Amino acid sequence: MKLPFADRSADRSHKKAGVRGSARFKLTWAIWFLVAIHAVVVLAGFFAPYNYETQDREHPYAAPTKIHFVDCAGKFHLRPFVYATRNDDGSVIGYNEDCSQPAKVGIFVHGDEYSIVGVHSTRHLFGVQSPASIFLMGTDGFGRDQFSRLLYGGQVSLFAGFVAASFSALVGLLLGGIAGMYGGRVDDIAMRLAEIFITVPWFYFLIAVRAFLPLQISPVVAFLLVIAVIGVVGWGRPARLVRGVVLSARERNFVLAARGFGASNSYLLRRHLMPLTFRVMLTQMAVLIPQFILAEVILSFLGLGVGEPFPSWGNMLARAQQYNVLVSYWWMLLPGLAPVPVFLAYHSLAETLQERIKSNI
Amino acid sequence: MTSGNPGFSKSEEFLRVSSLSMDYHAANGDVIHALHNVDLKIGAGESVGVLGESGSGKSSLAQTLLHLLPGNGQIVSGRVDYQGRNLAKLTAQQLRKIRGGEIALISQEPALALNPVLSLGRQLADVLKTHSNLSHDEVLLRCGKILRDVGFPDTERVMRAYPHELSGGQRQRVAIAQALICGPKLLIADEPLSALDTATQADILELLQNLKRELGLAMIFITHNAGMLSTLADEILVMRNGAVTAHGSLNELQDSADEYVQRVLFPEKNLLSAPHKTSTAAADEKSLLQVRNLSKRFVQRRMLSRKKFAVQSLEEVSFNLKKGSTVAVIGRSGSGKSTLARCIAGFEMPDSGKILLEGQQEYRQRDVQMIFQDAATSLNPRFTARQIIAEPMEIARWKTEVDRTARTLELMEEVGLDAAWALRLPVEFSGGQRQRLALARALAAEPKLLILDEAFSGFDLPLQAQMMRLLMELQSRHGLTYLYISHDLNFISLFAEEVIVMDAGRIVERTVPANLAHSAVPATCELVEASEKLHVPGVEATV
Amino acid sequence: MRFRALARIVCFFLWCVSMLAGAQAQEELLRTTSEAGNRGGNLVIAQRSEPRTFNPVTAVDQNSFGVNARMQADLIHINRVTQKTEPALAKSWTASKDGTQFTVKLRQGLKFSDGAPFDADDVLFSFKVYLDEAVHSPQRDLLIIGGKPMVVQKVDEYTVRFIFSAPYSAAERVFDSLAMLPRHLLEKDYQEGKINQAWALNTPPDKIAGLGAFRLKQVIPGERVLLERNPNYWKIDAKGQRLPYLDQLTFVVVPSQDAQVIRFQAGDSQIISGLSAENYAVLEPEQQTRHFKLYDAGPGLEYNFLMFNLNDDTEGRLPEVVRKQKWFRDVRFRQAVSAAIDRGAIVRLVYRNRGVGLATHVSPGNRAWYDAAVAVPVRSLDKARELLKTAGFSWKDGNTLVDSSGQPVEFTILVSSSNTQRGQIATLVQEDLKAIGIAAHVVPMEGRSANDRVLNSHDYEAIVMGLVSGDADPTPDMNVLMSNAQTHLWHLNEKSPATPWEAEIDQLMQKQLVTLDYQKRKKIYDRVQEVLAQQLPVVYLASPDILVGAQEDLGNFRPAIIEQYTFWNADELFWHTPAGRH
Amino acid sequence: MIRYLARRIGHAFLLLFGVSILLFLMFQAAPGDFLSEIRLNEQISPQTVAHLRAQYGLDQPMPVRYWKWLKSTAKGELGYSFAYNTPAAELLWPRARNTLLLSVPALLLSWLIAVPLGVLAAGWKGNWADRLFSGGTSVLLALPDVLIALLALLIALKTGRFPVGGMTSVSAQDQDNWARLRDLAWHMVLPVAALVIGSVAIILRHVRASVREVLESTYMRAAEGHGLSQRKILFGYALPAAANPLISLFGLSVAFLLSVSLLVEVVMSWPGMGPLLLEAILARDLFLVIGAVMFSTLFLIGGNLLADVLLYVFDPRIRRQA
Repeated sequence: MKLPFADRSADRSHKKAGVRGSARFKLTWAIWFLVAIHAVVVLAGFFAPYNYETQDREHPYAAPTKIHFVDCAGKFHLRPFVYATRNDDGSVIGYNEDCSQPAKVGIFVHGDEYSIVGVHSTRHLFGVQSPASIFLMGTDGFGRDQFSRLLYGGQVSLFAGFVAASFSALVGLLLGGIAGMYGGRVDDIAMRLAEIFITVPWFYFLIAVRAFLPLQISPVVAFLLVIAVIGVVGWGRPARLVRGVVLSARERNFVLAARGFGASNSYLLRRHLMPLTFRVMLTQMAVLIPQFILAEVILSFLGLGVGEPFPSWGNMLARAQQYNVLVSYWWMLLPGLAPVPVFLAYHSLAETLQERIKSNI
Repeated sequence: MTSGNPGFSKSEEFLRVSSLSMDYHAANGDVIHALHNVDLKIGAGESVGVLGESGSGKSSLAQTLLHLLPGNGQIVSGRVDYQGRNLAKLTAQQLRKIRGGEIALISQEPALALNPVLSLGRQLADVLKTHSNLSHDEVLLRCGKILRDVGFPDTERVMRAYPHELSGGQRQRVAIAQALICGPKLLIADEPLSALDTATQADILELLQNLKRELGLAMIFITHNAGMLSTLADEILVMRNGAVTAHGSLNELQDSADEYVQRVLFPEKNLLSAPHKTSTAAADEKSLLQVRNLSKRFVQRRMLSRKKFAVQSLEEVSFNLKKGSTVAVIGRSGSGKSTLARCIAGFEMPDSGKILLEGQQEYRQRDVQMIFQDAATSLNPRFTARQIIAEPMEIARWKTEVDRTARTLELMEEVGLDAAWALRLPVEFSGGQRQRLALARALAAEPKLLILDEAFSGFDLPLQAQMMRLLMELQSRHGLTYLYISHDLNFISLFAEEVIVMDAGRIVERTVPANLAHSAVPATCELVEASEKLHVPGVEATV
Repeated sequence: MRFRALARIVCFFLWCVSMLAGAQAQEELLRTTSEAGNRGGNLVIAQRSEPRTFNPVTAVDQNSFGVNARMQADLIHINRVTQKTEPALAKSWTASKDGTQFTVKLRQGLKFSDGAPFDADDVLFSFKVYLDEAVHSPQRDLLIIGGKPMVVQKVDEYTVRFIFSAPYSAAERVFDSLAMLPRHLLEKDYQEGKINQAWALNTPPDKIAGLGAFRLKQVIPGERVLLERNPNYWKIDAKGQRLPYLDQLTFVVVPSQDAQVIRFQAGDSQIISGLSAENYAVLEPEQQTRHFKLYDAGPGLEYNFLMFNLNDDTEGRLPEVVRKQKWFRDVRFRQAVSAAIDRGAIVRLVYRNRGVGLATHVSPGNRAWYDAAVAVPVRSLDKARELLKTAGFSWKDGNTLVDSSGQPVEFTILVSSSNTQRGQIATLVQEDLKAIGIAAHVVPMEGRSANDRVLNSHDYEAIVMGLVSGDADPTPDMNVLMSNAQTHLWHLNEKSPATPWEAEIDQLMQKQLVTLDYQKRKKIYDRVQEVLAQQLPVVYLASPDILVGAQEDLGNFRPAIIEQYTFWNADELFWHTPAGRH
Repeated sequence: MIRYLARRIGHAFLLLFGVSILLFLMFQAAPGDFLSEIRLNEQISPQTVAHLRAQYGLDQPMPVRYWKWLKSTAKGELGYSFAYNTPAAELLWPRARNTLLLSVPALLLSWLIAVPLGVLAAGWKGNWADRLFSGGTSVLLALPDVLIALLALLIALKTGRFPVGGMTSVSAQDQDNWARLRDLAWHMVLPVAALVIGSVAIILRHVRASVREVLESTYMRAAEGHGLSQRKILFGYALPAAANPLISLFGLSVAFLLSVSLLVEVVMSWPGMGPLLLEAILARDLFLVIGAVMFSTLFLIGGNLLADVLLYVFDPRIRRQA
């Protein structure tokens, strides 16, 4: 498993850069957007009209439901509504609206049961009465609502990106910190090891890990473990970065000064060097998270992603990457757009953080 | 320049700044008024000195004149007219014609003003090519000439060289050549000497004086050292907090009653009134520090090469330091004085020789504290002032948290910092205040010896004087011992009672400051001569 | 009968040839009955990967088989469409009354593609190689009948006798796809013990020869393999033209299934097989505009099933599995699961109605042996609940199935992540089982890891799997159905039949092996299917149709449900118009 | 210089050694082996499988197999592929060549696009073009490589102007060299484009960041003060100064591009190492996998060495030290 490189060294910088007011705005925007998106995803049960595994076997590959204001008779309604659809022509897919069965789009309606941190509820932000259904982004081959799955899928994908990035960052921080601090042979060994870890394709390893996990654990947990493993073995790049920062920080005068007060190595690591790398690592995280979200797509393509029936952005997109889906059901590609705003937010977060580091040093 | 306003042809007054105000927008949303209603007029061949403490808006003025503001700067009001044309109204294209072509700028740090990866010849030629359409050969010819003018005998070599291969002074010469190569009518020199060592400063100053005389340049010379302006400036502007507080010739200003003007003109006055410690120094003749035959050489291995070569840094250095005294170690950069300091402070292991503190070879490292040149890098940017000062006590596990905080506040008061600022981060302090913080931290370790490693060389003279005064006060109060390392002689006679001159890793002279001027040792003479050229106070006072 | 008719044609032909060729060694050619076509042209076939080897002795994968079978010929061949045997290199054969002796007459005067003559010595050599234990040819297992290797004797230059240690009902079918090797090229390698390394991809084409319709022309590694017509091929058409029609056969490597479809659409490859129903639906509307035709050859021999782990955990490593086997071993539980599964939905959603639900492993595609009397179960939750109730299960908290000891019924369904369709089946099964209160969890796993669990560690609870019958004959299925068989997947290493019905199946399968009469055999096999549908050692689910396509210009294109679905009769394929001959 | 080279080669060997050992260990850990697929074939007996296993050496302990592999590698074979029964190196050479044929132009093209565009973008700070740039690169980064390759194929199919995958046409092989070269180039267009689209965004962002950092430095302000034109400042002054980290990135991008090309090759049926490696991984064809990884590691090392040489050429600070 190779991940795109992330070697922006943030430690090179000379002067306080003119950080503009807009940077602050960008940062606030990015953070709020990310908070909002994570909130929606965590509360997916409420925002999604259906459960992620509810199959509507009469409606596989249904296109996004049309939301009407004008009915078949040409009358205008203030409140939006949808028509129930039927498969008339005997082919497996291809639906017609049934003008005799309108259903108003309701707010705070009852539907599938869900639970958010132990609280059970059946109330959804919006929905329609059966037999009509509302599929904002159409359905997949099992007739499952893509929009609902997208929201639930975010739980896996965003979390996975975060978990993997944290693990990489953490291990990288530790090993890179030690390498930078002690230098010499330790440094040499750690960096050679990092090189090896960067080079090896982790596919086998992931297969092995996945295969060794007990069957009984849920696919989501299993997947998160796999992702964590990727994170752990992905320590090479962050470690190199941290090492660089520590190496240069070790020569900084305030570290020297602390030595002058008789500080021990561990004190220096704990009080001066690690906090210094912390922010660099934070930036690195903002760079890594999107990469790991994307890595999940590749994993799903290779069949190592999160298992059915659980949705993730990766496995939804992996499905849309099949030729027949791509040419026949354009709405299956919609989940592919979901990461874009998230990426944008993370990227601007990383960028502004980077600038802050520069202006602070 | 035919596109100017034909109605306006007062050629004599070719640069006019009228009530110029400029703001910076800081990242945290604050607005800083960097310039406030500045007026300035320069006629052809005239030169104006701009004098002021750091932060008084001198450099902002230089940048604003050429419309070279950083992204967060903004001209609020006023205008700059160059030969009757409002610079703000010019297109980017026209502005570029003026920059470098007619108004040239020499900026502060020569090391950073040249592109590190391009050859000097190219950087020089590019400026000329931009502003003229000379043939390649002519360009080379002109480059060679200007390099000779700024004092390079071997122009060929310089043209091929890269910035890192030259010394700081040489780089500044190239930067000057770059500014002059197009034959500008006005030269703006923004603290062109502050980052150089004294001897080089003197050289460059002489060069500028010659150029001014020979080329008849108009010049705006920005500095904090009034001594330099005596020969260079026809008129002096004194700036404070972005505004002009006084202007006139040097003589006129000397008689000014304004306390600020006096301070920037005669910073040494601050020291003359400092408390003296003769009593304590005399009382204790005991040696605090003994340095015996100290040698240290650095072995370097260059990348891509197997050759090793040694750089001799210290050779057989021996001296004693009396308790409660202040000894200055001076020398050009590279003379080994910093290595000496680092060896004593315990940051480097000497190859041979002994360092004894109170007769002990195994002294505690914390008994010798060092104040670094750049306070910004010696303070952890993420610590608050309180954390910074408390750190030595914390490491030593000195008493309780409460005691430590109390002591911290005490120390802050002692070095002249408001204890209310205890929770601020280093970035929120000015350069001088940061150095005070570093001082407070060093005092917290209760050192026996304090090494000041070029501790004030980045500061303007009034501030240097202020810091020295503080140190003298502390010394008289606590009987501290100072080892003051410096490349210049500023205020040395007022501050130190003994001077050690180093050159090429050896001590070449040891004397009292008063005798420096009569020294026969070449290295000493060079330093003294340079100081005299710069009219540095302190030395002047001894002569 | 058919055989006689063929023999007559051959005799007639022999006569013709002998008249023409005079005293020359008479070539006994085979005259085909299919439409006579035009010579010339090239046919491009896309494959997932290049052949691994040109060596028929070591080849194990379909990509190698597909190419090698075009260059090699067998004694007796199974017609992929009729699923019956027909003469190939063997002109005729006779079986002894007891079915243990089999005498084959070879066509005379045939030549390998390099011009060397073919006779009984080549046949003897080939069987020596295949049967040699040191060679480990995968084909060897087929040639062991009644526990002993067959004995091959040369009767004369063109007659060979095969002796089995026991009567063998499917004897003729054994010879299918068993390439007859050129002794003159391979004997040296064989004697030096290097037969396995012979005929690799980098072997020069002139060192490789066979009796097939084509011979090797060029290999471009990773890209394509080119075959050219074999001038010495032993078939002629009704008009007396020597086959094959095509000048060249090109196998291009297209690793991704989707890319194969796109290639076919673009006309870059001219036949496509193994289409998924979804890709079929994509191609369908373009048949007119892009001038190709799609075929639904009907259900193939692949059968997908839900299998419970019934292995004996002798070492006590898998307590969890053992606990759940209390359910799995109960036939009523398996029947209830079977009744709860909506096979119609699988066929509709996964196969887009291009497939069939199954009651047993025999799909309707196996025309000779499918027992239509065994009904495919229709989903009935009531029946499922009924069965579970009688087996002592009950429901708790509304809809959670619990066993007699109050444990909730919950298990994992393993599925290979490399097969999308099986993954989809598993998802549907999971949802279906939820309706009767069973919490099934799908665990996708990389193919070989999943296999490893089934075959070696036995650490799984249930799995959705698929197997492909090797032939339309019951005999190969013995390896799966016999309780002591090696591929008796749900209960490996079963020492003796654990239940009476298993004993019955063992007995029936043994019986069909030695019964030579088709009707009697069919009756026996019908009974096997009845028992399987009743006892459900595994829950049979569905069989996909074999979906293929070809340029409409291609003549004699007759897709089959046995492997190489589309180009098994490459020797007869031809281009109707010169435009098609690229 | 010699010492430096020797050290680099030493590191390279260490790297190859470490990678191969790790792969062996992982292979050992992953359940199933090359023969477990055959085991499902109902017509092949377990005895035969056992024999084959012995023949392939799969029954031997790992250290023995590793030692054998080392010996085979010393002979330049890199072990025998189970599936192909030939030395892995023989299979890999032509594939490696094809992969390079694809990734080298893609690498150059990516940089040729990314450098000017990234430098320009560095000058755009804060305006709409800058926002468009950020958005555009984020979209590109979010696009999975497989999707890009599939879309490229779809374009080829719909327009009919480009070949839908493969490296050469069947019809071109009998033509003269010139026609064959044209045919090859024509086949390269789409895969190279897919690779470029897949990799250019990340390079762009790095170029922009590096140049932007340099633009804030004093010497850039000074260059501006000398009245140099915007173009000269960006390309003549900022770019060379920002080159150092970018050149290191250039070395790294070799590895990145190789991993992208793996999937693109599979989808576009390019006969490179990608399809072979994927097939070998899934088939547990150990030596083929190790061989392929060794090759790509070599490319990676090559890329880094190239970066070192470029640094030496472009950065006077390093050059003069030598």
